Amino acid sequence: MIKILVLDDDFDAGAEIANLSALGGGAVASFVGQVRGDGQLDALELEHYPAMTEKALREIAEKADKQWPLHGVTIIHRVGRLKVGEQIVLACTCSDHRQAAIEACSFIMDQLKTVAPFWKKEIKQDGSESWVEERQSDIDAAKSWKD
Amino acid sequence: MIKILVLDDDFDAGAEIANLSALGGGAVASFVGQVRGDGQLDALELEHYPAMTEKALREIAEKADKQWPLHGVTIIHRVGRLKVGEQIVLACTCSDHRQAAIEACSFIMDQLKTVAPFWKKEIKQDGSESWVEERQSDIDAAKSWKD
Amino acid sequence: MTYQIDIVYFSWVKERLGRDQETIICPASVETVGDLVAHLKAVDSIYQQVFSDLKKLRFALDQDFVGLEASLGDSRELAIFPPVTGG
Amino acid sequence: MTYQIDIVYFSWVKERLGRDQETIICPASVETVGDLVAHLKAVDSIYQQVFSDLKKLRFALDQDFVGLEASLGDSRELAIFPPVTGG
Repeated sequence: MIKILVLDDDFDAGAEIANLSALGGGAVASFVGQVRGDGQLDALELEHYPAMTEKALREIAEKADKQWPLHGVTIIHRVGRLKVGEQIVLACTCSDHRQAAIEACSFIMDQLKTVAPFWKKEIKQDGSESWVEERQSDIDAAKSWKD
Repeated sequence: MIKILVLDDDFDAGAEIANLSALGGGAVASFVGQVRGDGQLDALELEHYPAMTEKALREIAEKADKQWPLHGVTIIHRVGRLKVGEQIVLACTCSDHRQAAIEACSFIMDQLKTVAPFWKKEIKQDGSESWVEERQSDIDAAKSWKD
Repeated sequence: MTYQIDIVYFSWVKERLGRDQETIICPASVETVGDLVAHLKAVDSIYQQVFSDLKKLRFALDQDFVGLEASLGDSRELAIFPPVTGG
Repeated sequence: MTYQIDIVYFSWVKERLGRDQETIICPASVETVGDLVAHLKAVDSIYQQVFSDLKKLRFALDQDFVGLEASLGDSRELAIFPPVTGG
Protein backbone atom coordinates (compact mmCIF):
# COMPACT_ATOMS: atom_id res chain seq x y z
CA MET A 1 0.00 0.00 0.00
CA ILE A 2 1.62 3.19 -1.21
CA LYS A 3 0.30 6.59 -0.14
CA ILE A 4 1.71 9.78 -1.63
CA LEU A 5 0.62 13.27 -0.63
CA VAL A 6 1.86 16.69 -1.72
CA LEU A 7 0.30 19.25 0.58
CA ASP A 8 0.15 22.96 1.31
CA ASP A 9 -1.23 22.20 4.76
CA ASP A 10 0.34 20.48 7.72
CA PHE A 11 0.01 16.74 8.33
CA ASP A 12 -0.45 14.55 11.41
CA ALA A 13 2.59 12.26 11.64
CA GLY A 14 1.03 10.22 14.46
CA ALA A 15 -2.08 9.50 12.41
CA GLU A 16 0.01 8.40 9.42
CA ILE A 17 2.07 6.08 11.62
CA ALA A 18 -1.14 4.69 13.10
CA ASN A 19 -2.47 4.02 9.58
CA LEU A 20 0.60 1.96 8.69
CA SER A 21 0.59 0.28 12.11
CA ALA A 22 -2.92 -0.95 11.34
CA LEU A 23 -1.47 -3.06 8.50
CA GLY A 24 -0.15 -5.37 11.20
CA GLY A 25 3.46 -5.73 10.09
CA GLY A 26 4.75 -5.14 13.57
CA ALA A 27 7.58 -2.77 12.59
CA VAL A 28 6.89 0.84 11.65
CA ALA A 29 9.75 3.27 10.97
CA SER A 30 9.25 6.94 10.28
CA PHE A 31 11.17 10.10 9.66
CA VAL A 32 9.88 13.65 10.01
CA GLY A 33 11.85 16.59 8.62
CA GLN A 34 11.15 20.10 9.84
CA VAL A 35 12.36 23.61 9.07
CA ARG A 36 15.40 23.99 11.32
CA GLY A 37 15.86 27.40 12.88
CA ASP A 38 19.45 28.02 11.85
CA GLY A 39 20.70 31.54 12.54
CA GLN A 40 18.54 34.17 10.91
CA LEU A 41 16.13 31.88 9.08
CA ASP A 42 12.47 32.89 9.13
CA ALA A 43 10.93 30.41 6.68
CA LEU A 44 11.50 28.14 3.71
CA GLU A 45 9.64 28.49 0.44
CA LEU A 46 9.17 25.03 -1.06
CA GLU A 47 8.71 25.07 -4.84
CA HIS A 48 7.94 21.94 -6.83
CA TYR A 49 7.17 20.70 -10.33
CA PRO A 50 3.54 19.72 -9.95
CA ALA A 51 3.29 17.57 -13.09
CA MET A 52 6.27 15.48 -11.96
CA THR A 53 6.16 15.50 -8.16
CA GLU A 54 3.69 12.77 -7.34
CA LYS A 55 5.12 10.50 -10.03
CA ALA A 56 8.66 10.97 -8.69
CA LEU A 57 7.53 10.25 -5.11
CA ARG A 58 5.63 7.18 -6.25
CA GLU A 59 8.70 5.86 -8.05
CA ILE A 60 10.75 6.29 -4.88
CA ALA A 61 8.11 4.42 -2.86
CA GLU A 62 7.94 1.63 -5.46
CA LYS A 63 11.71 1.26 -5.48
CA ALA A 64 11.69 0.89 -1.70
CA ASP A 65 8.80 -1.56 -1.91
CA LYS A 66 10.77 -3.67 -4.43
CA GLN A 67 13.98 -3.64 -2.39
CA TRP A 68 12.50 -4.46 1.04
CA PRO A 69 9.54 -6.60 2.17
CA LEU A 70 7.16 -3.76 3.04
CA HIS A 71 3.45 -3.77 3.84
CA GLY A 72 3.11 -0.06 3.29
CA VAL A 73 4.90 3.18 2.43
CA THR A 74 3.67 6.70 3.08
CA ILE A 75 5.46 9.77 1.74
CA ILE A 76 4.13 13.25 2.47
CA HIS A 77 5.91 16.39 1.26
CA ARG A 78 4.69 19.90 1.84
CA VAL A 79 5.07 22.84 -0.52
CA GLY A 80 4.68 26.60 -0.14
CA ARG A 81 5.95 28.78 2.68
CA LEU A 82 6.93 26.92 5.85
CA LYS A 83 8.00 28.74 9.01
CA VAL A 84 10.82 27.60 11.29
CA GLY A 85 9.65 24.57 13.27
CA GLU A 86 7.03 23.49 10.76
CA GLN A 87 7.01 19.99 9.33
CA ILE A 88 8.26 19.58 5.74
CA VAL A 89 8.31 15.89 5.03
CA LEU A 90 7.28 12.49 6.35
CA ALA A 91 8.53 9.08 5.25
CA CYS A 92 6.93 6.11 6.95
CA THR A 93 7.36 2.40 6.25
CA CYS A 94 5.83 -0.76 7.66
CA SER A 95 7.34 -4.24 7.53
CA ASP A 96 7.53 -7.50 9.46
CA HIS A 97 11.19 -6.70 10.16
CA ARG A 98 12.62 -3.67 11.92
CA GLN A 99 15.77 -3.45 9.80
CA ALA A 100 13.73 -3.54 6.59
CA ALA A 101 11.42 -0.79 7.84
CA ILE A 102 14.29 1.43 9.05
CA GLU A 103 16.50 0.92 6.00
CA ALA A 104 13.65 1.57 3.59
CA CYS A 105 12.77 4.75 5.47
CA SER A 106 16.39 5.91 5.28
CA PHE A 107 16.55 5.04 1.56
CA ILE A 108 13.40 7.04 0.85
CA MET A 109 14.79 10.12 2.58
CA ASP A 110 18.06 9.89 0.65
CA GLN A 111 16.13 9.58 -2.62
CA LEU A 112 13.86 12.49 -1.71
CA LYS A 113 16.92 14.70 -1.34
CA THR A 114 18.22 13.89 -4.82
CA VAL A 115 15.49 12.83 -7.25
CA ALA A 116 12.25 14.48 -6.13
CA PRO A 117 11.54 17.80 -7.88
CA PHE A 118 11.49 20.18 -4.92
CA TRP A 119 13.54 23.32 -4.42
CA LYS A 120 14.01 25.18 -1.15
CA LYS A 121 14.44 28.90 -0.87
CA GLU A 122 15.58 30.33 2.45
CA ILE A 123 13.89 33.49 3.64
CA LYS A 124 15.84 35.28 6.34
CA GLN A 125 14.40 37.45 9.08
CA ASP A 126 15.79 40.54 7.28
CA GLY A 127 13.76 39.59 4.20
CA SER A 128 16.71 38.40 2.10
CA GLU A 129 16.20 35.26 0.05
CA SER A 130 18.49 32.59 -1.36
CA TRP A 131 18.02 29.23 -3.03
CA VAL A 132 19.45 26.29 -1.11
CA GLU A 133 22.26 24.54 -3.00
CA GLU A 134 22.57 20.80 -3.31
CA ARG A 135 24.87 19.15 -0.76
CA GLN A 136 27.57 16.68 -1.65
CA SER A 137 26.69 14.63 1.46
CA ASP A 138 23.16 14.12 0.08
CA ILE A 139 24.52 12.99 -3.28
CA ASP A 140 26.89 10.57 -1.56
CA ALA A 141 24.12 9.22 0.67
CA ALA A 142 21.85 8.54 -2.30
CA LYS A 143 24.68 6.81 -4.18
CA SER A 144 25.42 4.56 -1.19
CA TRP A 145 22.29 2.49 -1.96
CA LYS A 146 22.84 -0.07 -4.66
CA ASP A 147 20.27 -0.05 -7.46
CA MET B 1 16.98 15.31 26.79
CA ILE B 2 16.44 11.68 27.58
CA LYS B 3 12.98 10.31 28.36
CA ILE B 4 12.50 6.73 29.49
CA LEU B 5 9.14 5.13 30.23
CA VAL B 6 8.20 1.60 31.20
CA LEU B 7 4.44 1.31 30.96
CA ASP B 8 1.54 -1.08 31.43
CA ASP B 9 -0.66 1.22 29.37
CA ASP B 10 -0.48 2.18 25.72
CA PHE B 11 1.41 5.27 24.52
CA ASP B 12 0.78 7.92 21.86
CA ALA B 13 3.62 7.68 19.32
CA GLY B 14 2.52 10.86 17.55
CA ALA B 15 2.62 12.87 20.78
CA GLU B 16 6.10 11.57 21.59
CA ILE B 17 7.35 12.49 18.11
CA ALA B 18 5.80 15.94 18.49
CA ASN B 19 7.60 16.39 21.82
CA LEU B 20 10.97 15.68 20.19
CA SER B 21 10.07 17.77 17.14
CA ALA B 22 9.55 20.72 19.47
CA LEU B 23 13.27 20.61 20.29
CA GLY B 24 13.84 22.13 16.86
CA GLY B 25 16.51 19.77 15.53
CA GLY B 26 14.74 19.37 12.23
CA ALA B 27 15.21 15.60 11.93
CA VAL B 28 13.08 13.19 13.95
CA ALA B 29 13.34 9.44 13.43
CA SER B 30 11.15 6.92 15.15
CA PHE B 31 10.42 3.25 15.32
CA VAL B 32 7.29 1.57 16.68
CA GLY B 33 7.21 -2.16 17.35
CA GLN B 34 3.89 -3.97 17.68
CA VAL B 35 2.70 -7.46 18.45
CA ARG B 36 2.65 -9.12 15.03
CA GLY B 37 -0.22 -11.50 14.40
CA ASP B 38 1.74 -14.53 13.27
CA GLY B 39 -0.30 -17.68 12.87
CA GLN B 40 -2.10 -18.61 16.05
CA LEU B 41 -0.75 -15.86 18.30
CA ASP B 42 -3.25 -14.23 20.66
CA ALA B 43 -1.00 -12.06 22.82
CA LEU B 44 2.47 -11.53 24.21
CA GLU B 45 3.24 -11.41 27.91
CA LEU B 46 6.09 -8.98 28.49
CA GLU B 47 8.03 -9.65 31.68
CA HIS B 48 10.82 -7.39 32.88
CA TYR B 49 13.29 -6.88 35.73
CA PRO B 50 11.88 -3.74 37.31
CA ALA B 51 14.96 -2.82 39.34
CA MET B 52 17.12 -2.93 36.21
CA THR B 53 14.85 -1.93 33.34
CA GLU B 54 14.90 1.85 33.49
CA LYS B 55 18.62 1.89 34.17
CA ALA B 56 19.30 -0.36 31.18
CA LEU B 57 17.12 1.77 28.89
CA ARG B 58 18.82 4.93 30.13
CA GLU B 59 22.25 3.46 29.39
CA ILE B 60 21.15 2.63 25.85
CA ALA B 61 19.86 6.19 25.36
CA GLU B 62 23.06 7.68 26.78
CA LYS B 63 25.21 5.52 24.51
CA ALA B 64 23.23 6.75 21.51
CA ASP B 65 23.50 10.33 22.72
CA LYS B 66 27.28 9.99 23.01
CA GLN B 67 27.68 8.40 19.59
CA TRP B 68 25.47 10.79 17.57
CA PRO B 69 24.70 14.52 17.88
CA LEU B 70 21.18 14.21 19.31
CA HIS B 71 18.88 16.78 20.86
CA GLY B 72 16.64 14.19 22.40
CA VAL B 73 15.97 10.49 22.83
CA THR B 74 12.70 8.87 23.92
CA ILE B 75 12.41 5.17 24.69
CA ILE B 76 9.09 3.67 25.77
CA HIS B 77 8.66 -0.03 26.44
CA ARG B 78 5.46 -1.66 27.58
CA VAL B 79 5.14 -4.62 29.92
CA GLY B 80 2.32 -6.99 30.79
CA ARG B 81 -0.09 -8.69 28.41
CA LEU B 82 -0.27 -7.18 24.93
CA LYS B 83 -2.73 -8.40 22.32
CA VAL B 84 -1.92 -8.81 18.63
CA GLY B 85 -1.71 -5.37 17.02
CA GLU B 86 -0.86 -3.53 20.23
CA GLN B 87 2.22 -1.32 20.46
CA ILE B 88 5.17 -2.74 22.41
CA VAL B 89 8.00 -0.27 22.01
CA LEU B 90 8.89 3.19 20.74
CA ALA B 91 12.33 4.57 20.01
CA CYS B 92 12.47 8.17 18.88
CA THR B 93 15.47 10.42 18.25
CA CYS B 94 15.91 14.05 17.27
CA SER B 95 18.97 15.55 15.61
CA ASP B 96 20.05 18.29 13.19
CA HIS B 97 20.94 15.54 10.72
CA ARG B 98 18.69 12.87 9.28
CA GLN B 99 21.35 10.16 9.13
CA ALA B 100 22.25 10.72 12.79
CA ALA B 101 18.61 10.51 13.85
CA ILE B 102 17.91 7.37 11.80
CA GLU B 103 21.13 5.56 12.73
CA ALA B 104 20.68 6.32 16.43
CA CYS B 105 17.10 5.04 16.29
CA SER B 106 18.28 1.84 14.61
CA PHE B 107 21.08 1.44 17.17
CA ILE B 108 18.63 1.84 20.06
CA MET B 109 16.34 -0.87 18.68
CA ASP B 110 19.26 -3.27 18.20
CA GLN B 111 20.39 -2.63 21.78
CA LEU B 112 16.86 -3.08 23.13
CA LYS B 113 16.76 -6.55 21.61
CA THR B 114 19.95 -7.65 23.35
CA VAL B 115 20.68 -5.73 26.55
CA ALA B 116 17.34 -4.57 27.97
CA PRO B 117 15.88 -6.96 30.58
CA PHE B 118 12.61 -7.91 28.89
CA TRP B 119 11.32 -11.38 28.10
CA LYS B 120 8.46 -12.20 25.76
CA LYS B 121 6.13 -15.11 26.22
CA GLU B 122 3.83 -16.04 23.35
CA ILE B 123 0.28 -16.95 24.22
CA LYS B 124 -1.49 -18.82 21.43
CA GLN B 125 -5.20 -18.79 20.71
CA ASP B 126 -5.44 -22.35 22.06
CA GLY B 127 -4.04 -21.15 25.39
CA SER B 128 -0.58 -22.72 24.99
CA GLU B 129 2.36 -20.61 26.09
CA SER B 130 6.03 -20.52 25.15
CA TRP B 131 8.93 -18.20 25.87
CA VAL B 132 10.43 -16.51 22.83
CA GLU B 133 14.05 -17.49 22.23
CA GLU B 134 16.80 -15.05 21.36
CA ARG B 135 17.49 -14.70 17.64
CA GLN B 136 20.97 -14.87 16.14
CA SER B 137 20.03 -12.04 13.75
CA ASP B 138 19.40 -9.76 16.75
CA ILE B 139 22.75 -10.66 18.27
CA ASP B 140 24.49 -9.99 14.95
CA ALA B 141 22.68 -6.67 14.50
CA ALA B 142 23.71 -5.47 17.95
CA LYS B 143 27.32 -6.50 17.32
CA SER B 144 27.40 -4.61 14.01
CA TRP B 145 27.62 -1.29 15.91
CA LYS B 146 31.13 -0.47 17.02
CA ASP B 147 31.46 0.47 20.69
CA MET C 1 10.53 20.20 -40.53
CA THR C 2 10.22 22.22 -37.35
CA TYR C 3 9.23 20.84 -33.96
CA GLN C 4 7.41 22.54 -31.12
CA ILE C 5 8.06 21.86 -27.44
CA ASP C 6 6.98 23.38 -24.14
CA ILE C 7 9.75 24.29 -21.73
CA VAL C 8 9.11 24.80 -18.00
CA TYR C 9 11.57 26.40 -15.59
CA PHE C 10 11.92 26.18 -11.80
CA SER C 11 13.80 27.76 -8.92
CA TRP C 12 16.52 30.27 -9.84
CA VAL C 13 16.38 29.25 -13.51
CA LYS C 14 12.81 30.55 -13.60
CA GLU C 15 13.69 33.68 -11.65
CA ARG C 16 16.70 34.59 -13.77
CA LEU C 17 14.89 33.96 -17.04
CA GLY C 18 11.89 35.90 -15.75
CA ARG C 19 9.45 33.27 -17.00
CA ASP C 20 8.11 29.91 -15.83
CA GLN C 21 7.26 28.44 -19.21
CA GLU C 22 7.35 29.05 -22.93
CA THR C 23 6.80 27.19 -26.18
CA ILE C 24 9.79 26.93 -28.49
CA ILE C 25 9.79 26.18 -32.22
CA CYS C 26 12.94 24.15 -32.85
CA PRO C 27 14.67 23.96 -36.20
CA ALA C 28 15.07 20.45 -37.64
CA SER C 29 18.73 20.38 -36.58
CA VAL C 30 17.72 20.28 -32.90
CA GLU C 31 17.63 16.60 -31.93
CA THR C 32 18.74 16.39 -28.29
CA VAL C 33 18.25 18.31 -25.06
CA GLY C 34 21.78 19.65 -25.51
CA ASP C 35 20.96 20.83 -29.05
CA LEU C 36 17.91 22.68 -27.75
CA VAL C 37 19.89 24.38 -24.99
CA ALA C 38 22.57 25.38 -27.52
CA HIS C 39 19.86 26.68 -29.88
CA LEU C 40 18.37 28.86 -27.13
CA LYS C 41 21.80 30.22 -26.18
CA ALA C 42 22.36 31.14 -29.83
CA VAL C 43 19.11 33.08 -30.16
CA ASP C 44 19.12 35.21 -26.97
CA SER C 45 21.84 36.32 -24.55
CA ILE C 46 19.56 35.79 -21.52
CA TYR C 47 19.90 32.01 -22.07
CA GLN C 48 23.65 32.42 -22.44
CA GLN C 49 23.74 33.98 -18.98
CA VAL C 50 21.36 31.59 -17.21
CA PHE C 51 22.62 28.43 -18.93
CA SER C 52 26.30 29.43 -18.74
CA ASP C 53 27.24 26.51 -16.44
CA LEU C 54 25.48 23.38 -17.67
CA LYS C 55 26.78 21.42 -14.67
CA LYS C 56 24.41 23.42 -12.49
CA LEU C 57 21.35 22.42 -14.52
CA ARG C 58 19.18 19.34 -14.54
CA PHE C 59 16.68 18.29 -17.20
CA ALA C 60 13.47 16.28 -17.35
CA LEU C 61 11.67 15.21 -20.52
CA ASP C 62 7.99 14.53 -20.01
CA GLN C 63 8.68 14.35 -16.24
CA ASP C 64 11.62 11.93 -16.38
CA PHE C 65 15.16 12.99 -15.51
CA VAL C 66 17.41 12.93 -18.59
CA GLY C 67 20.90 14.06 -19.60
CA LEU C 68 21.94 16.54 -22.30
CA GLU C 69 22.40 13.68 -24.74
CA ALA C 70 18.72 12.62 -24.52
CA SER C 71 16.82 12.67 -27.79
CA LEU C 72 13.79 14.98 -27.77
CA GLY C 73 11.89 12.39 -29.79
CA ASP C 74 8.25 13.47 -29.66
CA SER C 75 8.42 14.72 -26.08
CA ARG C 76 5.91 17.40 -25.21
CA GLU C 77 7.58 19.05 -22.21
CA LEU C 78 11.17 19.78 -21.26
CA ALA C 79 11.89 20.99 -17.72
CA ILE C 80 15.08 22.87 -16.89
CA PHE C 81 15.98 23.45 -13.25
CA PRO C 82 18.84 23.38 -10.72
CA PRO C 83 19.64 20.25 -8.67
CA VAL C 84 16.73 19.42 -6.38
CA THR C 85 16.88 20.28 -2.67
CA GLY C 86 13.71 18.84 -1.13
CA GLY C 87 13.27 16.31 1.61
CA MET D 1 32.83 -16.24 56.98
CA THR D 2 29.51 -16.73 55.20
CA TYR D 3 27.94 -14.23 52.83
CA GLN D 4 24.30 -13.56 52.10
CA ILE D 5 22.92 -12.57 48.72
CA ASP D 6 19.49 -12.15 47.17
CA ILE D 7 18.87 -13.99 43.92
CA VAL D 8 16.07 -13.02 41.53
CA TYR D 9 14.86 -15.15 38.62
CA PHE D 10 12.98 -14.27 35.44
CA SER D 11 11.20 -15.91 32.51
CA TRP D 12 11.49 -19.70 32.28
CA VAL D 13 14.22 -19.77 34.93
CA LYS D 14 11.66 -18.44 37.39
CA GLU D 15 8.94 -20.78 36.16
CA ARG D 16 11.09 -23.91 36.26
CA LEU D 17 12.51 -23.10 39.70
CA GLY D 18 9.01 -22.25 40.92
CA ARG D 19 10.22 -19.11 42.68
CA ASP D 20 11.01 -15.54 41.69
CA GLN D 21 13.51 -14.76 44.44
CA GLU D 22 15.32 -16.18 47.40
CA THR D 23 18.13 -15.31 49.78
CA ILE D 24 21.14 -17.62 49.79
CA ILE D 25 23.78 -18.01 52.47
CA CYS D 26 27.01 -18.71 50.63
CA PRO D 27 29.95 -20.53 52.17
CA ALA D 28 33.23 -18.59 52.16
CA SER D 29 34.49 -20.64 49.21
CA VAL D 30 31.91 -18.98 46.91
CA GLU D 31 33.68 -16.01 45.30
CA THR D 32 32.24 -15.66 41.80
CA VAL D 33 28.90 -15.95 40.05
CA GLY D 34 30.07 -19.27 38.66
CA ASP D 35 30.95 -20.49 42.17
CA LEU D 36 27.48 -19.57 43.41
CA VAL D 37 25.77 -21.36 40.54
CA ALA D 38 27.93 -24.45 41.19
CA HIS D 39 27.11 -24.24 44.90
CA LEU D 40 23.37 -24.17 44.19
CA LYS D 41 23.63 -27.12 41.80
CA ALA D 42 25.45 -29.06 44.53
CA VAL D 43 22.78 -28.47 47.16
CA ASP D 44 19.56 -29.21 45.20
CA SER D 45 18.78 -31.16 42.04
CA ILE D 46 16.23 -28.56 40.87
CA TYR D 47 19.16 -26.17 40.19
CA GLN D 48 20.97 -28.96 38.38
CA GLN D 49 18.01 -29.29 36.05
CA VAL D 50 17.34 -25.59 35.44
CA PHE D 51 21.00 -24.53 35.27
CA SER D 52 22.08 -27.56 33.22
CA ASP D 53 23.09 -25.49 30.18
CA LEU D 54 24.94 -22.40 31.38
CA LYS D 55 25.12 -21.05 27.81
CA LYS D 56 21.38 -20.43 28.00
CA LEU D 57 21.67 -18.27 31.12
CA ARG D 58 22.57 -14.64 31.64
CA PHE D 59 23.55 -12.94 34.89
CA ALA D 60 23.34 -9.47 36.37
CA LEU D 61 24.98 -8.34 39.60
CA ASP D 62 23.28 -5.37 41.18
CA GLN D 63 21.55 -4.76 37.83
CA ASP D 64 24.66 -4.90 35.62
CA PHE D 65 25.23 -7.72 33.14
CA VAL D 66 28.18 -9.89 34.20
CA GLY D 67 29.77 -13.19 33.24
CA LEU D 68 30.26 -16.33 35.33
CA GLU D 69 33.77 -15.16 36.23
CA ALA D 70 32.49 -11.98 37.94
CA SER D 71 33.40 -11.63 41.59
CA LEU D 72 30.39 -11.34 43.90
CA GLY D 73 32.28 -8.75 45.98
CA ASP D 74 29.70 -7.17 48.24
CA SER D 75 26.90 -7.28 45.68
CA ARG D 76 23.42 -7.41 47.13
CA GLU D 77 21.45 -8.92 44.25
CA LEU D 78 22.21 -11.52 41.61
CA ALA D 79 19.74 -11.97 38.76
CA ILE D 80 19.63 -15.17 36.71
CA PHE D 81 17.60 -15.25 33.51
CA PRO D 82 17.59 -16.41 29.88
CA PRO D 83 18.81 -14.14 27.05
CA VAL D 84 16.56 -11.09 26.79
CA THR D 85 13.93 -10.88 24.04
CA GLY D 86 12.40 -7.42 24.36
CA GLY D 87 12.18 -4.60 21.86
